[in-house]
Formats: sequence, C-alpha cells, structure tokens
Amino acid sequence: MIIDHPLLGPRDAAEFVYLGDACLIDRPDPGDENAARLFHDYLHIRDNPAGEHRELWFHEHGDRSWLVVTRNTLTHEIVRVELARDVALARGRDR
Amino acid sequence: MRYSVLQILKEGLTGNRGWKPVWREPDPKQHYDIVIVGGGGHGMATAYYLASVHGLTDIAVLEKGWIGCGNVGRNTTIIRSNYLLPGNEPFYELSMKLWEGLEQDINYNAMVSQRGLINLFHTDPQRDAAVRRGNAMLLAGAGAVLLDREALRRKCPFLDFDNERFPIKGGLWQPRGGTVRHDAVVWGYARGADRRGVDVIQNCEVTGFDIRNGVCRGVETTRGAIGANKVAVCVAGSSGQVMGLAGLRLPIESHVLQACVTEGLKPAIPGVITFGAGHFYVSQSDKGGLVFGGDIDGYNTYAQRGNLPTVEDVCEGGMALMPMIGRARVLRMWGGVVDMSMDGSPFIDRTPVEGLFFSGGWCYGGFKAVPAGGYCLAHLMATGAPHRVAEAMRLDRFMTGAVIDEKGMGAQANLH
Amino acid sequence: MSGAFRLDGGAIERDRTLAFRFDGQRLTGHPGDTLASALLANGVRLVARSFKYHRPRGVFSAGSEEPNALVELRSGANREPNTRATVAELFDGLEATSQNYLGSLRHDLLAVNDLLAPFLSAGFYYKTFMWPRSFWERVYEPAIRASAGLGRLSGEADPDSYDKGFLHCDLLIVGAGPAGLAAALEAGRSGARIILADEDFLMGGRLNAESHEVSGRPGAAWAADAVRELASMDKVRLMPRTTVIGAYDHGVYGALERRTDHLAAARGKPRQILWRLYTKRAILCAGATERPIAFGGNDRPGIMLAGAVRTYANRFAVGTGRRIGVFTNNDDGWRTAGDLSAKGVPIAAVIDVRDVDPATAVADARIRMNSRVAGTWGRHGLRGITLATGERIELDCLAVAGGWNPNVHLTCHHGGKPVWRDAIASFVPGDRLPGGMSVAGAAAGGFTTAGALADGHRAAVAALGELGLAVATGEPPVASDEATEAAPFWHVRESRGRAWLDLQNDVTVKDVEQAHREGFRSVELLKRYTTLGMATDQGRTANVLALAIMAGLTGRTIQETGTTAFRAPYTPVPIAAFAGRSRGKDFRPTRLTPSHDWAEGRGAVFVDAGMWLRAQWFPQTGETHWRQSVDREVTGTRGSVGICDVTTLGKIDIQGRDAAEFLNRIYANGFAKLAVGKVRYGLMLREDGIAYDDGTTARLGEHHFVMTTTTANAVLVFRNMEFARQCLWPGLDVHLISVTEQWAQYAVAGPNSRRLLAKVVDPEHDISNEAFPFMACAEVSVCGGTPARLFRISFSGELAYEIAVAARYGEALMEALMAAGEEFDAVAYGTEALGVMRIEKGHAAGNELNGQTTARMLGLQRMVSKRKDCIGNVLSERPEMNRDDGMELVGFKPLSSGDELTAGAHLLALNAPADTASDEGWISSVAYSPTLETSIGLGFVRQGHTRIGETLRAWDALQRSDVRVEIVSPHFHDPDGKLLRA
Amino acid sequence: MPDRQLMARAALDGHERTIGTVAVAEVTDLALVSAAVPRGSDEAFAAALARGFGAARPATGDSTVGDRCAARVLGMQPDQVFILFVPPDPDRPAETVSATLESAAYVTDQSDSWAMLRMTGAGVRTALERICPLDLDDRVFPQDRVARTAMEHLSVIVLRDGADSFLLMSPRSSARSFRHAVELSVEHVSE
Repeated sequence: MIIDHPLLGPRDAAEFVYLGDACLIDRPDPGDENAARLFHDYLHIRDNPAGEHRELWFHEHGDRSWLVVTRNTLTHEIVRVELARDVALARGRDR
Repeated sequence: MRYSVLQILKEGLTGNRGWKPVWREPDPKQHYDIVIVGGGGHGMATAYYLASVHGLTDIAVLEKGWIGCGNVGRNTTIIRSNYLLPGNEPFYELSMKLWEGLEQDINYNAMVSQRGLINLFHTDPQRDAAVRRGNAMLLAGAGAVLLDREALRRKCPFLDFDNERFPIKGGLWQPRGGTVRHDAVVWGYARGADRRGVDVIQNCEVTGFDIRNGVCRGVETTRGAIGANKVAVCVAGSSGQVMGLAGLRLPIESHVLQACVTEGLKPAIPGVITFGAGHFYVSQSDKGGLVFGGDIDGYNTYAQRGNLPTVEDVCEGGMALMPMIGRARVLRMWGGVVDMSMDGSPFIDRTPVEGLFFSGGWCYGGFKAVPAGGYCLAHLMATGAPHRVAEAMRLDRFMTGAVIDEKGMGAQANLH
Repeated sequence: MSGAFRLDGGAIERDRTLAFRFDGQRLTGHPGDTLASALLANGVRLVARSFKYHRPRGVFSAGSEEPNALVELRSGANREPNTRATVAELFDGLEATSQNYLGSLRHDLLAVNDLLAPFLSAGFYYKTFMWPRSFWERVYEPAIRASAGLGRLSGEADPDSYDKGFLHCDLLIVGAGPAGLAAALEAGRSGARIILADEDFLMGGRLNAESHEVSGRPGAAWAADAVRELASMDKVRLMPRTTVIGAYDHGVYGALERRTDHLAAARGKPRQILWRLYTKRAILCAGATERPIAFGGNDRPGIMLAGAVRTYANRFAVGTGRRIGVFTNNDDGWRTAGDLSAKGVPIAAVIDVRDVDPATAVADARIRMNSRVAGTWGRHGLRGITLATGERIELDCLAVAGGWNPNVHLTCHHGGKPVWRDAIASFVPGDRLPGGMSVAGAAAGGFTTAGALADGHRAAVAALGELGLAVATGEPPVASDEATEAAPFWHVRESRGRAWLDLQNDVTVKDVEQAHREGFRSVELLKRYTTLGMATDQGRTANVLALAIMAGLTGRTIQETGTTAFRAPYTPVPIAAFAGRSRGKDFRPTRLTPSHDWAEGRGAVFVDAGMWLRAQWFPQTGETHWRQSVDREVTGTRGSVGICDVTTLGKIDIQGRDAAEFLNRIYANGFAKLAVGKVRYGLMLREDGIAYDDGTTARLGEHHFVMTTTTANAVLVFRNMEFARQCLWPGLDVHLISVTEQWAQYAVAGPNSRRLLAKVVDPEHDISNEAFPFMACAEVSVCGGTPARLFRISFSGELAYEIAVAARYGEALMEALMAAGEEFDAVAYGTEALGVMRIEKGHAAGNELNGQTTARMLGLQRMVSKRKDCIGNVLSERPEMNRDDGMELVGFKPLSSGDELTAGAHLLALNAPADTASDEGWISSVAYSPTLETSIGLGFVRQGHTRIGETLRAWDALQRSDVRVEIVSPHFHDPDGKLLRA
Repeated sequence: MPDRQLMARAALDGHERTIGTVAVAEVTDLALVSAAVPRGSDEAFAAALARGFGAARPATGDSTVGDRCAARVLGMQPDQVFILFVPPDPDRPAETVSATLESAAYVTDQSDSWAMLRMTGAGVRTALERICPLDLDDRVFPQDRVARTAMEHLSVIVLRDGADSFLLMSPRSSARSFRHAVELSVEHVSE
C-alpha cells in the first residue's frame, strides 16, 4: 500500500505502523459519571465498517507523524490523509 | 449412503455413477426452530451438534455463498490445544478430543493428522513462558513435552542450528497437535447434519433480522424471510457487518490473514513447527505442499487479499528457521478475513437481543476450535446455559475486566 | 548440430554447443534453447510422471503454463524441484533429473495407481481410511504422503543469495510481445519512465514463435529491433527474465527477476531479485495461453498444444515429431500445420471439429473436417490416434488447438472477475481492474498480431494522457492480420478411455461429472473436491475446459459458472526470493552497545534481548559452569562493587513547557512535582489498566526530563507517547526524541560504588551522600571533562548509580570504571547477575510485567494515583481486575533448601488434584541466590499477601519437578531499603 | 583525580571502502543536534535559525544549507529539525546550538545516535535500489532532499547532498549491520 503523506508525498505503508480506528483520538472525559462505560466503548467497541474507515497510522520510519487515513476496507482505496494532530485539534482536543 | 471401503469398491466397479449428493439442496422453509447464519465450520458444527447431541433437527444453516467458502476453506489447517489461560485451555482441549473422534462420528475422513506441533523458543523468558504454558496444558490433560535443543535437533535436523540469528533453545511439543483437511471438515459436518434433517441452504444471504420488542424472531434473506425461534450468527470476518444488521456493535475488527502453499514436495517436514523469533509456522499437506503463514497484515480490511510486506516477513521467518525450504516455490497465497477481538479470544454468548446468539471473535485461530465452538454454542442454545469450558467467552468481559488475553497485548485487535 | 529433431532457422546459436544431462544421459543443445526444446531436439519424449496415477507424461507447452515437464534441476544443495523444463534456459553443464516415481521414469512402480484408478476417483480418500482410527497417522497417511508430492527438496540450506529491490516508474508494461513492445515504443519515445518486464529471456513474445511479418519484416526481427531501440532510451528499463507476480494495492507490483538461473554458477551474485515496482500506470500485455481439448487418452507424451508445436519449430528449430497431426476447433491450429509443413515436417492429418472449409491446403495430410479424436495409443509416447469414426492414424505428435485464454490473472488480483466473451469463447478482463491498470493485446482478448500492436499503442497513448505526458507522434506498427475463427469445443463425447483435464493432478472429465453428482457444483467446491487447478501450473490449461464442462452439466452459462479466484503469484516464486537477504545472521539487524567489543574481549557470553546482544555473564578462568560466574558477579557486587552495561534501556528526551504535565498523564504515579535534579520511578499503564512498562525518569531542568524504559518496550513507549502528544493532547508544549543510542550507560552498584565513582567523576562534582542522595541526578563530567549524566538509582538494591556518557566514549568509560575499580576488586556483571539481584530485591521485570498483570497484582496499586487523570486509570478500576481473591506477587522459597525452583511451575495446594480447577498461580522468575544461599522465586498466587508462610506445591510436571515451597515476601534482600540510601 | 582521559571511538572506526565505482565512507567530523520548535514559536525559531546559522527553516523532507559552521538544517518532523554541522566543541554540540539559536528551540544531541555513511560515485543509486524503497530519481529526490525510511529492517535517514552523493544515517548500535547492508548492495551491482 502507498500512503500519500500530506507533507512528504507517497510513501510505502511498510514505513508506517497501524493502530486502528481514528475514534481513539476521542478519549473520553475521565471525570464523566459514565466514565467506566465511555472508556469501555472507546477502547473496545468498533464500527468495523465495510467501506470507508478513518484510521490511525504512525510514520515510524518517517517523520513520526500520526496520520488519519480514510481508506476503504473493501477496496483499500485511500481517499484522504490528514495529520492526526490537525484532526485532533479540529475535534476540540487541546491540552 | 454410508461411506466405506466396500462402497468405494462397488462404485469403482460401476463407473462411480452411484454416488449421491453429500448434502441436499432444499429450498428454505418459512420457519425453523433454529436458524444458523453462516455455513462455515462453526455454523455447520453447531447444526451438527444441535442435531446429534440435543436431538434438535428443525434447523436451517444459511450460507451467503457456497459452504466452506470462508475461513474454514482458507486457513493453514492447524489443530492444537496449547493455550495458557484457564478461560481458554479447557475449551481447546475439548475441541481436540472432538477432533480425535470426529471422523468416525461423522463418517467422513477429514484426515485428522496428529503428527505433533512444536512451538520453538529462543530466549530464557520465552522458555519460562513455555514451561508455564506446558504445565497449564498438562493440568488440562492436553499433554505437552519440553524439548531441549538436542532433542529438537533429532526431530528436526533441518532447522538452522548453526547460523541462526536467534539461537533455538528448545520447543514446547504437543504430540496431539497436527493438521486436518480443512475443506473436508465442513463437508463432513454438512453431510452429518443433512442426514439428520438439517437444511443446508447455499446462496442465501441474510440481509436483516426480524427483531420485535428486543426479541429476535427470524431473519430476512435474499431468498425471503425465514422465521426462527432462535438465531445464531457464526460469520467470522463478517461478524461486525451481520451483527450490525441487528443493531449490535462488537469488540471486533476485521483483518486479513494471509497464508501460502508451495508446490508439492516429497515429505520434508514432520508435523507443525512454529518459529518463536519471527512470524512463521509451517506444516506439510498430504499432497506435499508446505502450508505456511505468519502474522496478519495488521490493517482493517474485508478484502480477502493482503500485501507483499507481510508475505516477505513470513518467508524471512521461514528462511531464518529452515533455510532448506528456500528453493521450494510458493504456488498460491490467499487471504482470509478474520474477526480479531480486543483480547484475542472468542465469544460464545447470548446477545442483548433475546433469541439471538453469537459465536465470533475467533481471530486467526477459529479452525482448530470448530468442533468445540459448535459443540458449546449448541449446548448454550439447547440448554440455555453456557458450556462449562466456554463460560469465560462472554461479550461483556471488557466491561467487567475478565479479559482472556493470551499474549498480553491489551485492547488492540491487530496485536493478538 | 544437436539432436535428430533439429530444423532450420530459429533463435538459437547453432555455432555454440552446450552439454547437459537428463537422468544421467549426456545430451547437447544450443544457447537459446530451453531444457524442453533441447530434450525435444534430442527426441526425448517421456520426461515426467503425473501426480496421482503416475502416468507417463511429456512436454506439453512451451511456456510457464507447463503442467507436465517438471524436473529436478541441478544437484546437491542446489537441487530445485518441480522446475518447468519449458522455461529453464539451457546452460553448459546443466543437470536435470525426472521426478515423482518409484523405480525409474520408464518403469515407475507407483503406476500401479493407474490400474486402481476406478477406486481412486475424485475425493475417494474422504470416504475411507477411517478404520481403525489409529491407522491414519501410522499406515495410511505415510503411504499417501510417500506417493504424493512431486520433487524432492535437497534437505540442505539453499546456498544461493537473493536480493530485494525497489523500482519506480510512470508506466509498467507487463509482457514484451507485440502489444507490450508497441506500448513501450510509444511511451519510451514520449519520454516516460517505463519498465518493460517479460518472463521470457528473449523479448518478443509470440512474435518469436510465429511466422508473421511486422512492418514488412519477420516478426522476430522487428521485435529485436524494437528491443534495441528501447535499450537505448535512458528512461526505459528492460527487464527480461522478470515475471510480474502480483498486483498489490495502489500501483505496487511484485516482480521476480531471475539473474543467475541461466548460468552454471551464480558467482557471488544474487540468484534472483524480488522487486517491488511502484507504478503510476500499468499496461498488462501478458498475452494468452492456449488451451487443449479433452479427449480419450489425451495425456500421452507427444500430445501438445498447437501453439507450442509452432514455438518449438519457429523459435527453437525443433520438430516435435516425425509425423505430426493437428486437432483443432479454430483457424489457429491450421497455422501449426502450415508452419510445420513449411519447415519440412510431414503433417499426417488435420482434424477440425468444425464443419467448414479447410483454412489452408496442407500437403499430403489427411484433412478431416467435422471430426474428432476419440482415442490414442502408445505406452510411453504417442503412436497414433483413433477418430470418433474409428479411423486410425499413425503419428507421433498431436498438436491440439482448443482456443486461447487471455492471461487475465493480474487483472483479478484485486477481486475483479473476468467476463465471458462468446465471440472468442474465452474469459476477458472484467471492468474492476486494479487501479491504474489497463490491458492490451491478447490479454484483452484481441488475438491478431496487428490488433495487438495497435492495442498496445492505443493503451500507451491513453496512459500517457492520464499521466499528463505529451505523446510522441508515433503510429502503431502494422502487421498482416490473420484469421481467428473459432468454435467453442471442450470435450469429445465419443472419447475412448479417460479424457484428462488437469494433466498434472490427473483430473478427468469423469471426475468433474462425479463432483457434480455429489453436489460440488460451485467452481470453488469443484476445485477443492477434485484438486482441479491446484497443481503447480494452477490449471492454466485445464480450468476453462473443466468449468465449461461443469456449466454443461448444471445447465448454467459459463459466465454464471464463473472462474475460481486468481491469486498471486502468477507463477510460483521461491520462498528464498521472498526472504531476500533476511536469513541466517542477517535475518534481523544486530544491535551492539558501545562497549560490546570490550565485553567480547573479556570473554563475555552474550544473550539476545530483542535485537540487542547483551553480556549475560563474564566467565573467568577456572569457572566451568555459568552459575559459578553469576554467583561470583552477584557476590562481588553485593560485597564491593560491580559494573553492568545498561545501555540497552530505552531513553527518551522529553522537553517543553508542559513536559511535567505530560509525564503526569503518561505515568500512573505523579510527576508534576518532581524536583529538578531528582529521579523518580514511574509505572505506566496501558489504557486498559494493565501494567505496561516501568522505569525511571529524571528531571534535568524545569522543562527537561529524560525517561528510561525497559529494553523491550522502548520503541512502543515512544510510539504511544507520540500518540498522546499528537492525538490526545495536541495543545501541550512537549517534544520527544529518542536518545537510546546517544548514551552509553552503566550501572555501578555495591557498597563501594561511590568510592569508585569518585575516582572517575571530576572532583568539582560533589557526589557525597548528602550532596547527591538516593534518587538524585546531575549533569557532571568525568575523566577530565567529558560530559556525563549521573543518576543515583538502584535496580540491584545496593548503593548504586547509573552513569552515562556519549556513545563514542562508552567503551572508554567502561575501561575507566574497571580500572578505577581494580582496588575494590570490581566485577563486571551481566544480565544474569542483574536478574538474580532484581529477584533478590523483589523487582518485577519482563516475566512479571508480561502484559497480563495489573498494578494490584504487582503490589504497586498505591502507585496508581487516584487524584489525577492518567492513561489507564479509569479501566484499571474494573471489578474483575480488583477481586479480593486475585493473583498477587509474592516470593517463594523451597521448603527443603536443596530443592530448586523452576520458572513456569504452577502452584497447587498440597492435597489438591493436578487439574485446571486447582491451579492457584505460577512461579514467574527463579534464581539461585548466592546471597541467601538458596533457590528463590517470584510468582503470583491467589491473595498472595495474606498467605505469607503457607506451603504449596510448585508443580512442574513438564520438567518432572514437584517441590514444596513456602510463600514469602518478594523482598528477599534488604526489604527496608537501607542499603540504597547509605 | 581521574588518571585517564576518555578516548572517543567512532561507530565504524572511520571505515572507508571503495567497491567498483562507489565509495562508502563513515563521516565522523559532523555533529547532529535536534531542535524542536516550542508550540507557537515558529517565527521566533525561523528568525533564530537565520540569525544563528544563516539558514532558512526547511520544510519537512527538505534541507537547507547555512553559512555558519558548514551547517545543514534537515526538516525531520513538523516541529523538529536536525542541524548537521562542524562543531567547535565536539563534546558539547547541543550547547553550541542552544547558544546559537538563543534558546529558541529545545535541543538534543543526536551526534552519537546515528552512524553516518556517505556513499558517492556513479553507481550509488543503482546500489540503493536494492535496499532503499524511496524514489531517488532526480525529479523526485533532488539534491537537498532528506527522508527517513527503512532499509533491511533498519531506520535510515537519507540526505542527498550531491548529484551522486548520499549521506545515510542509521542508528549507531546497528551500524555494523547497516554497513553490511550497504556494502552488500554495492557488491551485488558491481561487475
């Protein structure tokens, strides 16, 4: 597979390490009264879609960026690659 | 028709014209007592044991394609009961015992070949873990033998003992481990279930569930609605998709596991051998092909294919372990979509929808579990209580913390 | 001139002769020959035995689709089983041996299977061999295995070397036949970066095998000119002997280049290279493969594909018989008769299933239209055929032309399905191609040379347009078009005897009928039940025939019946090629610490720790057992001072205004308030609440920390911390960089460690207990100004330090420490002594921190701060992980002091049965403690801390050990930690 | 008083070898220091880089050449550069960079973290085809491009510092495996 890195251009996926669903960015609030349930779902429960999947890849043998890759799990076609940090900031994660 | 030497002689002398279909091809009825979604190993075994052990025969097995077209037809055929944790080991040992009597039970030769399985270790910590595991196997009655380097050299002189990057220190041997002719398992169960009255229905895809007031009353299919008192879903890599039709989300990701087979070769490798310093395991089929595999590709996918780096990684392991296989040529590579659970262990459980049962999360180890998986799901559906050896395989274990994490990798599906 | 069957012409170098051996027989051929062409030139017809019935078989094709002519090539460790003679280039000294028989090739005792064939029909083995149960492994299976399989592995390590490589291009062209060459010429002239790969050693494809003209010249000559022109272009890479094996995601193709297979010896160069081709576009010009017709006795040596017969005549100058017949359902078969006849080979007959006018006149041949071959005779080679009419014709070679199958394989590697085209009675590529791929020429179903040239050109122009490259003004080359009328015809119903489909696996038309009868009607079930298409040739000549027959039986169309999946590799690839250099010592890199050579000079025994090699112990003269060395190292350290290389620990430099806050969230215990100049032990959890890693982190400045991780988890911890930094808390100002490699680090431990260090650390740094207490850290200098970092931390439980210098000084520092320690009898100690001392001290390590244990199990629950958020905090609260009867870390001692504990033993109550239900825990780590003079262990037992003093069995039946042990505190040595602070 | 000074040892002892048209030589005279840019201080950092080293801040994947200390700045990560330079004090390159950049970045010495091999000669790219997955074509990877990638299971930083000159950096601990991989590639493509 080839991941078109937003900063570096196309690079072999072998340079990357895969983590999983990009929902892992949305770590729940540990102070929430339902924190136990929220963390359970956050860490374990997956949509596991057959189709577009937003997922986290780490450019371990590269620029050490975490990327959010939108890839079709039926065809492996990649339609979007973003820096995970930008995604996280856009989703309201900060400090 | 009972299969026997006599039958073969008789048919051989009359042009093999008298053989009957191994299973009927009935049209689906409007209602069954039990509908099983998925005509793979687990679905078919569940139907067989419901019929043969519990006397329930008003059963349909619904298969989207042709029976056995999923992972039971695309694995590396290994059977073993060499697990560590008490939530797992007794279950796999039950499966091994069922394998051992399977062929006579179903009157079908699935070529259960207990030629032994060796897990190699290369460091002291790996040895310690192997001893702990071996003793767990002995406690469960599975049998285990610790081989030192010299004993290994006698059994497998072709391993690289002289130029290895990670010296082999020994191996944990399960003499009862081995291989089974994978396709024949599903055919044999199908035949056994069919003879007891189970309807095996191919080319029948489930497109929805009939759920009313939290109770499952049947399924919708490409061949019409089929009512049922109980429905079980045994669809491996498609678990997320099919259970999604029932509104359920699972602690499961779908990944691809690739495997390879070489051209046929005269006997070269005894039993199953697993590398401990890389991703590689191998056995040799009765036809002579070296059947081998390694790790999953590691990204979510429903495509039954993978990519080169994984195959290269597997072959690197193979060459590091047994450089005599270098000139053997890989004939075919294929990929199976496996339902990786968040702790690497499976589920055999009810679901929050009454009457809907689930067997899944088999990861890349579902084949060996086919007999016990079917047996325990049948037990749960017929008696209402989980089988003793499958009690830990619950869907809510991540909520309670009673995880069954053999490899200690935590809640990341692709690490198991 | 070699061989009685040589003709004139061809692309062989007649003036050079190559000697070779087949089954010991000395024969000769020429450069340009394959083993198959050379054998045929010498009149060798019986070359192999089939898989199941051990039937005599000869060369069937002239390419990689060969099902029959498999040999063992070369000898000794170089032996290469199942090698297709049809693609093996001849070289001087080649040795080949036939395979898969008992006795001799001519008199194969296993041919008895053929007599039993009625009882060995499809799937017979599923119905028998079940009684008695124990006979399967002992009797039946060994017999089946011995008779199955084909060639033999040598049993020795593959002596050749292999490479992998990476190539990038705008356009990959797969196949250098007319379509591929036309495409390459156009793209090359347009300045595109292209790769032209062909599995053959001679580019040109069927142009070399046919007698057509291109641009007014013989096709082979035109091809040679085209190749010459392409070779002169610097952006064109020509790759003959290169098979594109698979289409992978996003334009990546795998290709196997054979570099030395055509040479007698590799001379130190890689035998083969597995290339990863990164392409923007690809044009598949893989041509087509001819298929036969099934008829009775169609497997005898001498029965060949008609196109192959032409190839042998036109390219290799070999007549495949003295009297050749043609059996065809199409015009192409007639070309064989014409070409051979023109070469002076007598044509005995042309039998055409069609009721049409003969395509051409063939001198002296019996022409039989609307006729079929129903049977054959000849035990070890064809001697004649019988037509359905009963007419018998004597001949020694029958060229069978059943039509052509486009080589659609690569088009299907992403799950696409080929579609049936009635007009040519073949499958052509479907519309779901791998991204960036187009198909041209015969692979797309265009079977004329003129069409292939034009189509290749068209495809190149289209690809160039997509790439945004200007198109050179070229026009496609022209060729005389030729007729390709064909009638679908699969199987002669009037066949006498078995009609073979899969020649290698011995699958007959009757087997397909039986599979149908038994319900195995899906093509995938048919394949799995009969083994059709599962042989080394993947059924390339057999599959379409079989599924057409199945379609006939089920009443479905061929399109509805479909094909089985096409999967990589296109042709088989040696395992060694996929492995490349990664074998033996080069399987993985080796990581060495800066003082590795020093340790090696000291005779250290090394141990693998991940990729690292670490000194395990340092044997001294007179020590004959490792325990002696380790005991001495422990005693020496605890008694005075020892030095241990701890460079392999992961080290991460953490800086930023929010570095302290960040660490506070990464570690379970608090770090926000750690003072500058101090070190703290930290415990990391995974988000699931399980203990993950531990180590120490030092605060070097207000915004500057350096963390240590375990050796095993260094990379993972770094990755996880980057995840937290970039994805969870992107607003924090914190920066990470690994400094594992930057610093050589040594533990100096023991009561004399301070005195030793005082001799090395420059005197301006006060390292007294008061100025530099337990858990202090500082940047210092050593040996007269070399910068160093000093940490007062202890893994051994003694007064101890770790000192780090830049890696370039590591070896020198080790020497300086040992020199300074001479007066204290300082010992160098390895990982084994390190392990003994940590067990004595009760520190958890890898065997305890195994990813399955909680802080609570490890007795570290107090470290999980409940006053702050940290990774893993919430889920560590889950009820089943906090059961009162959970496992807890404790120590063990044997009740009787001579007994030895073993790691991996399970713990049972004294009178409990040995079963899973009675299992109370396990021993995770053991050591002989020279300090306590007894075997000791750490392990987990239910409610351990409440059971100190209790006796259990340490049950290790695997190693035939069953020892009574006492549960004790895990802190065997200095439990109050007085020594650390001394 | 310490009685000995510590002698430095290069990762590959200053190894040099020419195989066919390709020369492989360890580089031992350059320091390498990472500089991480504090959040929100990009402008201040760029200014400091220009003042201190006379170099522009490179984009990730590019490098720039400064006019002081023979410095080259390598864009390694979105918020991190490596500065490759001839150090006035080889033992304290991080201090040099910190002072030169007036504390506008978090600096970490990486000089001993990487073994550096320079490959020069006409056949360099042909040799690298056997281990390097990057496209080193002139249009894709011209002079001054830099990338981290993986070769033979090793992390490698590739800097093109000439038409036929590449500086390769790989972790010091595996320097011998790295040298072996590089030289074997050259041997395999040499006549």
